[in-house]
Amino acid sequence: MTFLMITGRTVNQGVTVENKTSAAYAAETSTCFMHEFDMLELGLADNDAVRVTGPCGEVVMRAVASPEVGMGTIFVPYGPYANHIIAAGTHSTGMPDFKSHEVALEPTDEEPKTVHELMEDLGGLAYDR
Amino acid sequence: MRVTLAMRPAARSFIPIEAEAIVPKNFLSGTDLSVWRGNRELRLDEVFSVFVEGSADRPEDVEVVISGDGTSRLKRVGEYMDGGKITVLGDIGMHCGNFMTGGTIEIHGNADGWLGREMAGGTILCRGDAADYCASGYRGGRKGMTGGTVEVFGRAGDFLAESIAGGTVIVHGDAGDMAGAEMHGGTLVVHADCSRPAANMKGGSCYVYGTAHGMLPTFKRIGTVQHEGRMLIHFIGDIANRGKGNLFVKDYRYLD
Amino acid sequence: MIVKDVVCPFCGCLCDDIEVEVEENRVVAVANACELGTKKLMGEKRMKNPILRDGGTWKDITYDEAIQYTADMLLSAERPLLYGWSGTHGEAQCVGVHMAELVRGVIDNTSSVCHGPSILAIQEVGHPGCTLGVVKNRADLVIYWGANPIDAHPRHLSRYTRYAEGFFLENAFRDRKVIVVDVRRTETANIADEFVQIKPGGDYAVLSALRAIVRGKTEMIPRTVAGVTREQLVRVVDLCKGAKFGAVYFGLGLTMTGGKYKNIRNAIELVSELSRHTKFTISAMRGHYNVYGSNEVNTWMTGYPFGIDFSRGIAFYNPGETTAVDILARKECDAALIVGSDPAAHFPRRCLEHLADIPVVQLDPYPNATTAFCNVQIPVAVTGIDAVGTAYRMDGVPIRTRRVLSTGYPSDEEVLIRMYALMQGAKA
Amino acid sequence: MSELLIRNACVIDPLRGVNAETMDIAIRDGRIVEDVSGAAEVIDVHGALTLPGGIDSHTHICGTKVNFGRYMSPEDMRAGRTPRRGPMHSTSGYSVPTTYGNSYRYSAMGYTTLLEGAMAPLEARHTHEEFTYTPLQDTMANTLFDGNWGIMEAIRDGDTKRVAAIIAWTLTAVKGFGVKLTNPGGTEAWQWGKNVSCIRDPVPYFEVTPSEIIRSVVEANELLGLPHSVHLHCNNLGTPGNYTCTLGSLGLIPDLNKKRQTLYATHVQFHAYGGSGWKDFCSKSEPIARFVNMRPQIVIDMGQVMFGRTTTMTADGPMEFNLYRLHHDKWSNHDVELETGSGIIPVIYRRKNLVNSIMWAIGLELALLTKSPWQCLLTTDNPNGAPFVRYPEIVALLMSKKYRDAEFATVHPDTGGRVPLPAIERELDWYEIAVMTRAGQAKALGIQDLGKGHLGPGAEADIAVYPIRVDEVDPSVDYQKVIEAFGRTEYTIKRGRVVSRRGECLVDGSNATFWVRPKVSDAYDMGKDPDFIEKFDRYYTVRMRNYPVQKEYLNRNRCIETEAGI
Repeated sequence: MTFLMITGRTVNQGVTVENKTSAAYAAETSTCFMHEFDMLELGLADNDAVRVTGPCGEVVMRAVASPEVGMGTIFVPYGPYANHIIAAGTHSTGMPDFKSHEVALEPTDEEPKTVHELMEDLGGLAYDR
Repeated sequence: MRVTLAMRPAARSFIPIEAEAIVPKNFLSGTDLSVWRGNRELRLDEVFSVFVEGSADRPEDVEVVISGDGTSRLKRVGEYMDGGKITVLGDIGMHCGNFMTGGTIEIHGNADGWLGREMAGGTILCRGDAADYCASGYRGGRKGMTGGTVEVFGRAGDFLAESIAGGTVIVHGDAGDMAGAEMHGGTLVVHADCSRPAANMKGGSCYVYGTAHGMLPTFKRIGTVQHEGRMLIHFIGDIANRGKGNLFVKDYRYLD
Repeated sequence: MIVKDVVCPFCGCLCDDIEVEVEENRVVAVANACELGTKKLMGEKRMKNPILRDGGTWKDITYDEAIQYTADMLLSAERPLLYGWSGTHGEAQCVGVHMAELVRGVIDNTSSVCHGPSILAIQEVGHPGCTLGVVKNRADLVIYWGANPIDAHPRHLSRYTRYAEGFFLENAFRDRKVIVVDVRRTETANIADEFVQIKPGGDYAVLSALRAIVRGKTEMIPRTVAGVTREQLVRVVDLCKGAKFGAVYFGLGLTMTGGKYKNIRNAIELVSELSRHTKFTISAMRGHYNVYGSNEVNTWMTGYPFGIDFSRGIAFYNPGETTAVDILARKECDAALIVGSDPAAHFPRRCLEHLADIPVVQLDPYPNATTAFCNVQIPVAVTGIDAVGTAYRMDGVPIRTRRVLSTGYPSDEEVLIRMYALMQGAKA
Repeated sequence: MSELLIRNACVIDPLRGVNAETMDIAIRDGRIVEDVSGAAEVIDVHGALTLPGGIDSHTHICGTKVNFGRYMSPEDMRAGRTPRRGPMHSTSGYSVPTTYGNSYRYSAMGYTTLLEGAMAPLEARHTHEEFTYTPLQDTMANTLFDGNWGIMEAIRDGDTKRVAAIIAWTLTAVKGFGVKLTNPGGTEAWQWGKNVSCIRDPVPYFEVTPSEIIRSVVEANELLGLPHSVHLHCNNLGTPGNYTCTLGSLGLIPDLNKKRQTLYATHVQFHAYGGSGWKDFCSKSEPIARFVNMRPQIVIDMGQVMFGRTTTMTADGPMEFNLYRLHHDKWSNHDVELETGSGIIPVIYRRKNLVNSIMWAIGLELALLTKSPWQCLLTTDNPNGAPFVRYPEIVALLMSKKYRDAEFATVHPDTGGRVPLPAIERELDWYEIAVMTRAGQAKALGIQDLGKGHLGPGAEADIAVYPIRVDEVDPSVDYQKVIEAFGRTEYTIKRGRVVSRRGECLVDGSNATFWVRPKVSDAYDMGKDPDFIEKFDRYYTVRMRNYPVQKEYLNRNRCIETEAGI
């Protein structure tokens, strides 16, 4: 199924943003908030892993039902998980499409990676794992 | 006179090269010109193999031919060009033909952003695609293109002909979002589809021979007209902006 | 010890009424701040000393070594990128501009991925705005458009709008109407008097329609615009025209969606149109506590608020070309200095791939996502906790932060001044 | 100890009555002295015109609205771009240049002291930050009190001493220099989208009139013994027929101060309009100048308009909105809680435009019809009438009837019937220009005793040497030479150092900020006034303790203490 992915701020993202190597930050920014009917359709229960595939690749997140999100849309807090699949094009404005990406979702048995793993996948070296 | 600039392979291959010196007029007095890679000044012949055939005493008689790998990172080629010809046998980087007042630029490949920005005269032919802000204005939103012609045979990106105030822009393929935004004069023709054409237009004419996606709700439908063998729907707008521009589309869809 | 009137260094609200309790040079309690500010003021896990990536491992180095490394890196680069700046004080930002000018690099701040589009819009049509206190004391109508303050600016509602007392409002909570416009029914939408739910990507069309209705052209508007009924649009316009003082606050819901700055331009033009009927203002909900300060500093020193390219000696500005995401994604820089931000957490992956390929130095108190891409990271004091300096609130009001702790960490300004001095020496 | 001797200077120093006398000027440690030792560095200027450093008594160069003018105008920044060079940083901009751009260009023209015309107290820190990056001039800021709630309440209660007390507390807190009223009452009304039409219109809610605000603040200003008088931007700027409002405002002012004027009315060109609308718009410079000639208690500045593009910016928010509705270009507005506001729009003044042509004439007429140059100072209200880099042309226009006639021939053809300019024969001389560009400013600002605006022993060694000889050039004919000379000094000397030579700035510089602290009795210390504190904390969004500008923001801190009569 394809969805419109919107990213944005949440209180929990803000609370953990100064401690990006924490489990809490990883948990918050790897949450895929969705409509409960969409979850039913995909056979997902809260906190089930879901593979999200965007224009630049794929990343595993955890699905959580939210009354704020309409059907056909997912909401992901700003952070390295969403950015793992967001395209860098800015339409020559400097600003990527952080709030308008078409993504595909499918349930998966894989676990979400840690922030360190995501960074190392892209050529970084974790400091304090 | 024919000047051939063949790009040499470069060590730091991704830093853009600003080459506003590449204008036909400048070659009348030789090839001792500078270009810039980032903050480093380089001689023209450090970047290109330079060949000159024949001679000329006016820009109109100069043709500059650019070729080789990496032409897509050459910026500002043909800036302030006032006559003569530049031919690019490949892709060209940003800001090609900015402020151009005369002459012809022909690009055989694709053009990066801001092709013909604030152009006032002359002709640009782009055989491939043009990226965003083709024939547009500059930040700050004053007059964009005021004269001349830009013709793109492939597709064009977003913000095509933004703030256009004069001249003609023709795109044979699709155009992106916000084509002709803030238009206040001139003519924009898109042969295929585009999205949200002529947003906030004040004046000028915009033709879409395909479908206008996300058509804005603030254009007033007047009727239909025959235009070069096509039946087009005629709108006046943008009413939101007290505009009196003409928008002609073959077909349109609102986001309702 | 309790320190009063502390300035919160989290978001653009820059609340300055925080009380911080300090014991044994540690923050043990925070009063008045929201959850975000509290957490930041009580922050832990600082990096202890500068580190250097040595192949596959990290090793500790001295400040002197780290500073020399950075100076050498910037001096040898053909197009260095100096990015971030929103999470530090103005005095450090000023040094940053001088550095960019000296090494002929590109300096950009986080507004390019935040309210940069708002700035592009302001550059086209201007900005009718006001300070937050004007809204607090006068506004009987507040519109949040594509903004969710309950999550992003938690005290905005209580200090300045929904729950704030106002000089000219008898009963502010009752007399003040709140409209929320969003694609999601957020927590903020739930406290609104009127919620306008727009289809994703429909903001521009809705704003255009509202402008036309303000001008009396209701009859030409289709029955629904991006999922909003014409009746609701008319109701919104009536609320706006009927207000004595209306204030629009917009967020990244307008800057990050299709059309980008054109959305904000349209919103500003709506407010300019409404200004012919009643008093109306519009303002951006700025994110970092000092992102606006970074824009201010860049502007008085270079003429441009962000995305400034000094490659050719003079300042050149063209967001979309001279902004960090574009430069990294196109691989157009060969070194990066990151100060007061964490691009690895907030930039698309392609940008990170280039960061992995070039030398990177970061000034940051904490290990963060960008640390993984650093050759050197230099821990610094946190402005508003163990460093003082100037920050600009989202409405342009400059406030001097307070120091609540004394630590041995140098401030960003101190570290940057030392780098700048080395580079000046090398250039002379 | 550093010593400098300037030899063979042709000095015009109006505050000392020196008119084109050739002399040497001795400088030690930044001040002018009787003589220096033989070890002094010597600069021989060979009879070049030498004046005290220029002083701009009304310019907009630093602070929130100026920076917003830059922020919203990338198109303006495309002009005037220079790279880093020696000690000079890069610059950008034409009508709203970067701080370095302002500082270098003013310095190249011989200016050494600048007064920022409008600083909102709440945002004062911003002005001071930009002052730090305006390195080659001493700076001071007029502080806005036009819509101050506390002051309007005190006026309503008839308590002028409280008005003075609030001014004293605020100036001290924000490190302000003088008291500015911009469209008094109008900026508060504008926070409701309204305005006041002239001085008898009550301000909504507060029910005080502009005339009460002006009178009461003028009295308070004198109670505090401030060096400068109240600095007034009259109500009704820019509207046809506004000269009656201007005359009414000037008529409110008694003569309260022996040393200087009691009111400084700024950019009067914008307030000297006749007609009932744009169709019969005309100059009323004559009645205004006549009035000023009879009132020694009033000093005005020109607010000259020059043709070309610029950016208008003022605390007068409603006026800018009206201008926006005429021009339909971009418009910014910024209201400041409990205090004031501001507006910005870009404009182009065109010769082909009749109204613009009349405006151009009015500024010149005011300068030529005001008999005493001490009463009409040279400004463009930078950048409102034109960027300050146009000053040399204005000097030349005032000195040459021939130049005026040549220019007049190029303006809108109907201008002649609307303005008295063509009939004015007066040509100002070098001495009068020196008054209008430095000595008069120093006197009006009340800073001559601090060693500003003159070259007597003890004065700050701020000196401008222009590459022109007054005995060889006839300015009424050779006006081009005048323009060139005033556009670029041979030497600009700031505090005894050569900071600029033939347009190149030689040092990074460091300025001084002048501000005023009136000493008031405890009873009038608003910092201890419970009612003031309570209202502050309830209605401002910044805590009272976080409001004052700390000394860290003052580069060279020059505090002027006054003995207040409260």
